[in-house]
Amino acid sequence: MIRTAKLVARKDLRIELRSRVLAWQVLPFGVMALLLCGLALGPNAAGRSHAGPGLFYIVVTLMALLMINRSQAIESNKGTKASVATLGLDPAGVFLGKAAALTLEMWFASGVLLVGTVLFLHVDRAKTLVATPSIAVTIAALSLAGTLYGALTSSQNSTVTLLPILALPAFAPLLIAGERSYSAEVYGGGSQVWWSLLLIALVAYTSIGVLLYGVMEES
Amino acid sequence: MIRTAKLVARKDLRIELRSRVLAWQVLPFGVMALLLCGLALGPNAAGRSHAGPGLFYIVVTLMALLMINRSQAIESNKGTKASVATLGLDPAGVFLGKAAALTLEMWFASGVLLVGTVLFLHVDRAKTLVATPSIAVTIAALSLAGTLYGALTSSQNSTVTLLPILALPAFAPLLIAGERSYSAEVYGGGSQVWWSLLLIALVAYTSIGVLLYGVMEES
Amino acid sequence: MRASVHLLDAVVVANGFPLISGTTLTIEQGTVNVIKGANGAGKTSLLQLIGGLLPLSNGEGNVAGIDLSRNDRREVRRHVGWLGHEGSFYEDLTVRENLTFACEALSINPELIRSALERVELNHRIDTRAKDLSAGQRRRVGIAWLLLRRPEIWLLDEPYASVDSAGREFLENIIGDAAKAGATVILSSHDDLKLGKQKFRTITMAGGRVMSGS
Amino acid sequence: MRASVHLLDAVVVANGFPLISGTTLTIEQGTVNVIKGANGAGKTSLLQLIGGLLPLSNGEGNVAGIDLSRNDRREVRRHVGWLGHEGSFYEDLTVRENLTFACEALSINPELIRSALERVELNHRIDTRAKDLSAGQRRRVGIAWLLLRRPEIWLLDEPYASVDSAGREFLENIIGDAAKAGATVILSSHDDLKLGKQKFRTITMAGGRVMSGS
Amino acid sequence: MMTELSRRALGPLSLLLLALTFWLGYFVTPPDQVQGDLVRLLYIHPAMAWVALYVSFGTATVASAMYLWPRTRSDALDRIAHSAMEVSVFFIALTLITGSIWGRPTWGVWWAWDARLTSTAILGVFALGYLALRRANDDREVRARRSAVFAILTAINVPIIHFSVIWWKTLHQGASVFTSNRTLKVHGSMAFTLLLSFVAFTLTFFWFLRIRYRIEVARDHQSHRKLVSSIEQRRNEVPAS
Ligand code: HEM
Ligand SMILES: Nc1ncnc2c1ncn2[C@@H]1O[C@H](COP(=O)(O)OP(=O)(O)OP(=O)(O)O)[C@@H](O)[C@H]1O
Ligand SMILES: Nc1ncnc2c1ncn2[C@@H]1O[C@H](COP(=O)(O)OP(=O)(O)OP(=O)(O)O)[C@@H](O)[C@H]1O
Ligand SMILES: [Mg+2]
Ligand SMILES: [Mg+2]
Repeated sequence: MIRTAKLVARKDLRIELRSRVLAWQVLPFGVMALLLCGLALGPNAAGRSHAGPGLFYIVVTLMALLMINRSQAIESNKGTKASVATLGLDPAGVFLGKAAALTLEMWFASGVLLVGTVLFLHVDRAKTLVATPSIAVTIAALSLAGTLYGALTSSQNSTVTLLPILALPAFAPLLIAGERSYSAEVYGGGSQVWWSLLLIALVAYTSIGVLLYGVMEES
Repeated sequence: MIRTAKLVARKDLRIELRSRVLAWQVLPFGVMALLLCGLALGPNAAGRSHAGPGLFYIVVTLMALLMINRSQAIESNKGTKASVATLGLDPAGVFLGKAAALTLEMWFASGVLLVGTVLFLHVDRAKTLVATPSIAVTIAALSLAGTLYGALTSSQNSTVTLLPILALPAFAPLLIAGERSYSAEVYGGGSQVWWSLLLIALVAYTSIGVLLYGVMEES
Repeated sequence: MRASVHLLDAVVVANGFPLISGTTLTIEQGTVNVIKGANGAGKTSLLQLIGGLLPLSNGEGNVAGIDLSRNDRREVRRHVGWLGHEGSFYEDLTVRENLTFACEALSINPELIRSALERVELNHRIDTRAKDLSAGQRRRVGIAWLLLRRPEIWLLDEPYASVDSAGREFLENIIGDAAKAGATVILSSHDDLKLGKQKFRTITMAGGRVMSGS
Repeated sequence: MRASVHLLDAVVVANGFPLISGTTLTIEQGTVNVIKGANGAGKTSLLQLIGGLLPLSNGEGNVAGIDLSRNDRREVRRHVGWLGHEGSFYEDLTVRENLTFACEALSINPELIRSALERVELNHRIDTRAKDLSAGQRRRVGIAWLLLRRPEIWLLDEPYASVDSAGREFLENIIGDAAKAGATVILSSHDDLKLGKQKFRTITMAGGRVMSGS
Repeated sequence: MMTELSRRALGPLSLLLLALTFWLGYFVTPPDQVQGDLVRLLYIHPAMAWVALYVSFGTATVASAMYLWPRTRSDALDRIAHSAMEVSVFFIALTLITGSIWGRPTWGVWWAWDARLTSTAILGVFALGYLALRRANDDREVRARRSAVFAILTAINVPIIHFSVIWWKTLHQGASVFTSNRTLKVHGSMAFTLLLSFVAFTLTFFWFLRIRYRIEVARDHQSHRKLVSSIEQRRNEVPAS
């Protein structure tokens, strides 16, 4: 399982490095979306309100949706599907590998986005630094869940549009937990419950993925 | 030109009716995203603040991005491209047709979304009704611009991720104008300047599209 | 006879790779031409160049009287019919809807669709979406469209691949008819063709250029 | 001889259309089998059913000792090698990277890749991305992979289409070698095959079922 | 001869004027009563912004429009547009950085939702988008056409964005906490230095543009040489039978 996971993760990261979709397309989109959200809130509210963490997570979600799409698009070519299917890869390994690659990519992306959040939305820098563990865990959970939902929706052509509706309800609690614990670091408040929620989600999605990814993969 | 436009628009709408991507996938996503944005703002703030119009437009933008992708994905199949190319369709007509189909679809979608905005975000119903002309014009401008940017990014596989970064900066002023004039109807304020900005954008995008769509289409 | 295609030292480059590496070729109107060559020799690329589907990087080209280097590729495309590997038109539309769309685009009477489909023996799948067709059926839709369109220049990329023996037979007839009606047919193939009594010229390619055209 | 494939009244339905309409077939291990039939007869579907790429809707099926109706399709896939129309593996990776990935997945020594590519005469394009290959070159990558993989059951969907004459020759040799080594080869084709001295059985399909298998 | 001379002089002259600007800015002009030495940013920031937005976007737009016009189409114009956009990204980054450095002590924050700042950022994304679009297209001609169209689209967007952001700002109820008083009293040596900085940075822009353009030409030459040899190689591919 671990061997397969490594193999798949390496392959996904290599394809990403080759195509630079994250660096050149998704990341600038994220920064832009952050600016837009600031715009939508109105010029004054954006800076003053405590919306920073929330907006950060909205944008992370949007970027995650794009990256999940990309992660599944790699696999969904008709010829690719058939030939990879006959490799008989361990589905649990595939799941872990794809989720790991996605997590790494999203960590990188959200690192850049955090800088944007601190600069544009005036969230405290030092406190944001303290919040990074919770952010990292939230993003790992999002990536795990996203990989699962990505596989669910990876039929032929409808991925792009079907994914969001399925994934968003599942993302919602993660987003709330992530946002709450980030906000708690920055503006005060308890974050214990949110941490436990995140960890439970992490464990739950990992085990569900390991157990059930194979069932979904069946074309 | 008009004949081609009609033909293309009819074809796009028929494919949409056949696949129901809008009704079953994009629309639920929009409603879902509206709820999420409400959540991110915090349970009480969403209702009280004046964020309704802004959130409405953020969600409209996201849906527009998905629909533009879809509109281009229809054309970007390798075999489709070659065989449609040999039809020698008038590019200006293709542009107008695709933009018209997209506008109709987005009008429908934003109609549903407006109901959601009124219900979930407590924006005044009657005043929203008064704002519909400005919303309709904004969405037409978004669709025209989106069709152009969609064609720009319709290479092989990178559409999904390249489109947002190219289109969002151009959408930004339209969104501001739309949001401001909607807000002006609901919360008071002048909307004349915004109207003129929207109309200028509408004319500018239409003429650029008619003139330059052919240049981009060249594969 | 009027030259339908004329290339002079034509070069086509994609990603820095020379698909066509400087080739000279003249094809006369109303002839049938079969391009042969090893895999990767550049047959598909040559057809795409002639059809205005690939840009000329260097050299000169003239198709149906239109200069390829002057970027009039859209103009060229109006004169050619294309049958490629990947099937034609829109995957989500049915065979009938696809052909109707194409007919309306070129002001062809849509009532001819039925008879064209009959000729390629696909009438029973007329209401099937293109994506549900089998490999050979996709080809047949493409052929039906060529029948309706009657282009000046027919570009067929391995038309015989995936087509069954009955299909090959009527394809031969169709090609013969087209040539007789004055159209120029250029096709690539790995098979030894027996185009009936139809005379044809064999063009051999290797390394991105035409080696001989006897 | 052990039966490698056994189908009994097998039915496969997609979108309400019966791709396979109840067919019975036994294929023995170590044989070469050529499926023939008109376009839309169900050849591709039959191969996909045997390879575990399509689910059995009705009837019974057993491939390499594994029951198809018990949803062990992943198990089946481990035993088959597939060569389809659409090329193999990842379009953004090079030929070498693709084959390395596949080799590592199945713990095959990646150093064999070079010699496999040599056999299919594709060494000069080893660092080309899969999406830039020509139609025949894609096929060759797929064949190289089968050579590396040495599966128990070879499923080849029109392997001769788009392959040049040199390619057809080595393909024949490869198929012969595989059969000799005990593998079962099932291929579909519209061409009249001359598989050298290799004995083969012709299976004729029509209307989604096997008509005769002499 | 004259053009040759001006070509050679461009680099040294830009450096000289830059040095002069810095010297005047640092040592000659007086510090401000309110802003102190921070005011010295006045001699680099506005000029950088001017170059980043107007000079480079202007150059790229004109070059792109001329590329699209069939009569004036040439690869050189495509290269100029590309180079100008790349240099623009560099200057936009500098503008944002110097602006932020200025903003931190004067406004207390690195970034404010001010009209000009917002529009600068949006234009920065446009420039990045332009470069991303170029990367996404392999085919030379398609790339040139598409990026030219994109540059034109950007050009019509510049005024739209400009006005929308200004109106957005001014029409919004409530005064911004971050409003800065940008009307500095400028006279004497300061005015001269300010003017000089504009000239210096504009020249620097064209100097950079030329360097960038020549790199691009060299790259094209190199790829042309490579192409010639790969054509040769391809022609000698012999059928293996
Ligand atoms: C990240 C922050 C900033 C950005 C993106 C930015 C951007 C710009 C831009 C685009 C211009 C226009 C150049 C022109 O119209 O010629 C400009 C001019 C100028 N900026 Fe900034 N700026 C920033 C921060 C600041 C700060 C903090 C100050 C001083 C308190 C400042 C003072 C000026 C002045 C004095 C000018 C020239 C006069 C004028 O046109 O108003 N800027 N800046
Ligand atoms: N998803 C689907 N939905 C409906 N019908 C389908 C679907 N897939 C295939 N078919 C139909 O099933 C029939 C068999 O298809 P199949 O691809 O197996 O034929 P084939 O024998 O391989 O033909 P060819 O020689 O053209 O490749 C065809 O008539 C095709 O139209
Ligand atoms: N986009 C591309 N980038 C780089 N190389 C390419 C690209 N497209 C094709 N090639 C290469 O160009 C050569 C010619 O391709 P082409 O498709 O014209 O060959 P062909 O003669 O049609 O071959 P086949 O018989 O296999 O169909 C091949 O070696 C292929 O690898
Ligand atoms: Mg080919
Ligand atoms: Mg088939």
